[in-house]
Amino acid sequence: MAEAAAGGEPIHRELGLTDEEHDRIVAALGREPNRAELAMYAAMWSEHCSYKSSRVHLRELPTEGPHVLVGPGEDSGVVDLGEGLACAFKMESHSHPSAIEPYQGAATGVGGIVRDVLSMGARPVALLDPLRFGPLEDPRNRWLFEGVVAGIGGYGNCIGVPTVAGEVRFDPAHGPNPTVNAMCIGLLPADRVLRSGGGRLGDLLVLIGARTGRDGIGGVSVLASRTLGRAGRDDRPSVQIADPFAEKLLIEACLELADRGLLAGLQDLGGAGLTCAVSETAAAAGAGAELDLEAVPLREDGMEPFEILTSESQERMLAVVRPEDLAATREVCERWGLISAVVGRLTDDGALRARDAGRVVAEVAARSLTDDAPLYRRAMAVPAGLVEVQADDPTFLSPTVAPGDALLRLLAAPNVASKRWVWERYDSIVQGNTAAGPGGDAAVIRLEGSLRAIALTTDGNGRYGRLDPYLGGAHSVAEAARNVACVGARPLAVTNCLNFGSPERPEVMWAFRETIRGMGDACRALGTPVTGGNVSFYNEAEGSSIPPTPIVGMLGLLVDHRLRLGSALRPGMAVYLLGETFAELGGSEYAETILGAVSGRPPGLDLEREAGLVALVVEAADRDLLAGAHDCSDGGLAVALAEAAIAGDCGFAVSLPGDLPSHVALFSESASRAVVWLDPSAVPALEDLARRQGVPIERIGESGGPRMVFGEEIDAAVVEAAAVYEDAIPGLLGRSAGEPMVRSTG
Amino acid sequence: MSGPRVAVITFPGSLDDRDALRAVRLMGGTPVLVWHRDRDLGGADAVILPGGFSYGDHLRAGAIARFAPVMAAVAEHAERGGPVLGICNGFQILCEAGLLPGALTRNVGLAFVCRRIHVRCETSATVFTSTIAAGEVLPVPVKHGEGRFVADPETLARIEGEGRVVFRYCSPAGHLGGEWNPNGSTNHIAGIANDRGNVVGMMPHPEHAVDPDVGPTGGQPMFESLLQAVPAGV
Amino acid sequence: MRRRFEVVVMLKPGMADPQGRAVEDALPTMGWSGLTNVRVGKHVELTVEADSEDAARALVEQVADRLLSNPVIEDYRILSAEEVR
Amino acid sequence: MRRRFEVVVMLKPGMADPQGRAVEDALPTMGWSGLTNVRVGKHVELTVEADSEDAARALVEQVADRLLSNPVIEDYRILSAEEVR
Ligand SMILES: Nc1ncnc2c1ncn2[C@@H]1O[C@H](COP(=O)(O)OP(=O)(O)O)[C@@H](O)[C@H]1O
Ligand SMILES: [Mg+2]
Repeated sequence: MAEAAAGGEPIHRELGLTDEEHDRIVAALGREPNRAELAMYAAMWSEHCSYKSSRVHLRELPTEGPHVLVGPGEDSGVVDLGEGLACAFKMESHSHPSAIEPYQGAATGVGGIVRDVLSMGARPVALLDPLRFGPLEDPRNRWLFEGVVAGIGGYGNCIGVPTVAGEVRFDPAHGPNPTVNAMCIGLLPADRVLRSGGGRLGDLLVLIGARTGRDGIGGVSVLASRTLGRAGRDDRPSVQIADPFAEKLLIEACLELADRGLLAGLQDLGGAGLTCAVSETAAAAGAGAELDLEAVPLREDGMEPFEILTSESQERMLAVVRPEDLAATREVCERWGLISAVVGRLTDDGALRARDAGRVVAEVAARSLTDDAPLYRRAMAVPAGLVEVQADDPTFLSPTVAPGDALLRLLAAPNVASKRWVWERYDSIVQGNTAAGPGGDAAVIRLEGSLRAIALTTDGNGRYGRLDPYLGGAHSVAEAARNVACVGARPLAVTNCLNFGSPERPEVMWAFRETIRGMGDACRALGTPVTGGNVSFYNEAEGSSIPPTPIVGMLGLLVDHRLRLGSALRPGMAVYLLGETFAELGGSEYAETILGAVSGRPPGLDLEREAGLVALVVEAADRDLLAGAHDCSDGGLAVALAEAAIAGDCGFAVSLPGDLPSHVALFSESASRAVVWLDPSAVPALEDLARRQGVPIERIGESGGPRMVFGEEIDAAVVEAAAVYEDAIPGLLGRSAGEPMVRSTG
Repeated sequence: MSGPRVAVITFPGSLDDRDALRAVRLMGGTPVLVWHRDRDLGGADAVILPGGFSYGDHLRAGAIARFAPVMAAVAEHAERGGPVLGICNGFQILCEAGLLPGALTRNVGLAFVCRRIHVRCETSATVFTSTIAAGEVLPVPVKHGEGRFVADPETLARIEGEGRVVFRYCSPAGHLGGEWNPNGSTNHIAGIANDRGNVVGMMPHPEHAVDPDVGPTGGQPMFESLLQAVPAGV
Repeated sequence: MRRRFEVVVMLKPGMADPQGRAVEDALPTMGWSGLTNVRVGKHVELTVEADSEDAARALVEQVADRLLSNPVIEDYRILSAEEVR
Repeated sequence: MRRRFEVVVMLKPGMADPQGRAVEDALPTMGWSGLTNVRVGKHVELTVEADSEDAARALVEQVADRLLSNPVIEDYRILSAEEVR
């Protein structure tokens, strides 16, 4: 019989397990689980660790490609960059803790994703931070925004990993549910990838780093409060205090261990803590493991076995070490001022057995925790009213605002406006390889000792996801590819973070499935396999749920960083629009900001055209034909050109493409487009290349002068646009007067 | 490698140590790694205390690092007239250790700031600025949360009076003004020297300003000055 | 009536205190021993103008609870209330 | 004998305190008035094992003076010394 808590509710339910899941555990064990075992299963079979609602759909994503060294399933994906170098990268969500303690929640999120990359044996070299908040007019949203940004900077700056790009977008639905994602990229020798299956019989499990406390035991804390007579959830905040200094030492120590060949394996301790790290290590090695809980260095007295087994204390790593390497391993840890403890070893019987004071307190098959986890095919349904919203196309509403005013308003719209306030709080140059930091289409990190460089971006558009999740998923990949191409890099691979509401609601599950379909199709068309990612469900609070918020993190490769493109316009150039503009204002920034409508269908996406545009820009960059490029996304052609003008402090005069109504030509968000500028001498070569690749191309004007001129429609000063664009976010935060805002002049 | 030996100290939490070593190498010096627990400088001719968050910047930036065993060797080296450059966290450590006067406090905006800025060189009378004319403007980056230089009035008057302000934040044209000062530093001070000009501390990062592929180049003349002042093998 | 209050904000017991830890770990290398369990928090002083001591204290409580601390991770206590001119 | 000490470290009077200023500026926007002269400092708690109360206090003085505060910008005071087991 399942154990009942004081209130009569069976404990397993309080731990978030259903009755069927409880029965599965009993079947797997052949008996009732004890408390520690129940805690282990509850943690491992949580949505967060087991992906029980998402796995059936995630399988639809393409994961293979010639460069993929490690696909989904390990802590991070790894792709080959050539010249003996590989890149590990992954994205994750830390939205829930950030909603109640923005600084620490975001900071610990950065710490977690860094350890995912570290556990492959890679040196973390860059961070990106896609963020979503409610509107800044609300003081609580300002508190969340400022706290999250401070937390990301506080952690990244202190561990010496540059934060080089990211995103911030605003939507009322993200007020109660901010979305805080973090992506980390690491570099490692291609022949030294640490995999979780590297351990063998007799290897020691060495816990390195912070002491273990009653941290993040989350749902499992009910075991303590309800059955052990301790106060309860109130004194177990689900937020932890970040210790970036400890993380920095952990990074250096683990990399030194890897460099010296002392590691058979390395695992971070994330969700489900020691239980997850040890069971994965053992299962991957086809082994079992003995754990001695008394050997775990603790931060607090009197911790129960289940607490030690499922604690999610930060800044810890589990190293798998051959017995003969133990002394050297401990010496390295000591030198970096880190505690190390042998907490167990790999055995040959397939069981994960934990002892406390010699007594066995838990014994389960290591594989059972992962392999026996339930798999759900949740019900799906099209959200009520979606068809009507889609039919309400704002493209044909008549404009009420003059185009020049509309452009300035769009430049001041928080989704579009400069995010300098955010990224100047991040060290984006430490490690000395940031060829292009925040502010452009994608960041560029030089590979030391090589001409090669990687390009990094994150993208996602909540309006598109809300109006058509399939297109939302597909566009996030397409925009990322375009951004990477616009710095001259070839898109290589993708990681993602899929932020959604409750999977138990059929509309959410439908949107999730559609998003994955769109993302999968786009990844196939663009040749960018998905090497890993993260699903964050249950982003619901106060009766509101976030819209489907898929975020794509893309990695691109530049063979010669000297050929990288910037998005700052320069005078004396021929300005071209690549791609074709259609009457597509559905879901656009213009529709929301100027027309007040979040409706219609997002722009269509012809994936072959998108791939063609990407190939054209990359090849033109490779052949050094272009002086610069900027993709068209939020706010369309007008915003793209204005941003380039602001970045380069250089005006332009262009005519409007096609014979669309002027506001449509200016602000339509048709996909597969970019503006490029080039020396007039390179024009024939570019036109020829575009023709051969079948990409529509049109010379729309010239750069130069202090004004932005769009035909007869707009004539505005660059400095005026720049002021509006730069001051919008500080103005909303009420800081415009206080802190001096100095524009980059270097 | 044959240029002058320049030591870079790694404290727990140092971050720009590799960058400083790389800059030394790029500029023709011989980089020497020194560990915070070392008791000597490995025979180096000059020493750099790099940027970062030594000991997590807990309590105050540099408060704990100044007790590191290697700091006795740094003090001796400075005493003998050897060149010492503290960059960012290194500057904070030098102040905490009493090798430079004053202190570095929270930026006036209370936020970390990473930005390309300009500094105006105020004196050629230090080992690190001997090839830079007073008034010359250098583009360099800053990245710090505690860079607002403060000192009591007498100390400040002495530093100013003795011409020991090495750099001030300025506009690209060399003008002073609040909008060019990223942290609210007193008198726009970005860097100072000891009375002999062999110990210099500065908040901006010259080591991130030597390679045009990844940043501005305003740090180059500082390394040139240093390498000229300490010929190899002296 | 004007009173000067002091508010102490510390991380809840049981929560990791990286700052205290870093200080504690560094003490022996500086030659100090016998110092343990270091915790570092915030100390805020402020002057309150209110009709009565009770009203002043109620105001400080509110500020401490809602602005100076985040009750999710921190506890606060109010130390003293000294009358000032 | 084990004693628990509390050390308060505040910026010297007259030193600009941007953190205190920020708190003070935030107060009216949150609807509170009558609060002035906000200063933010550090509060450190630590346990000392020493032969006597005097020895313990002398040790804390040293640590407060040399490590916990920077005399260029800060003052410290030792608040209390409570015996603990
Ligand atoms: N949270 C952030 N962290 C770092 N950089 C950011 C952040 N938000 C925006 N940026 C940077 O600002 C620039 C503009 O962002 P965005 O408008 O999202 O770019 P795009 O439309 O090209 O995807 C990019 O370089 C981006 O990396
Ligand atoms: Mg872009």
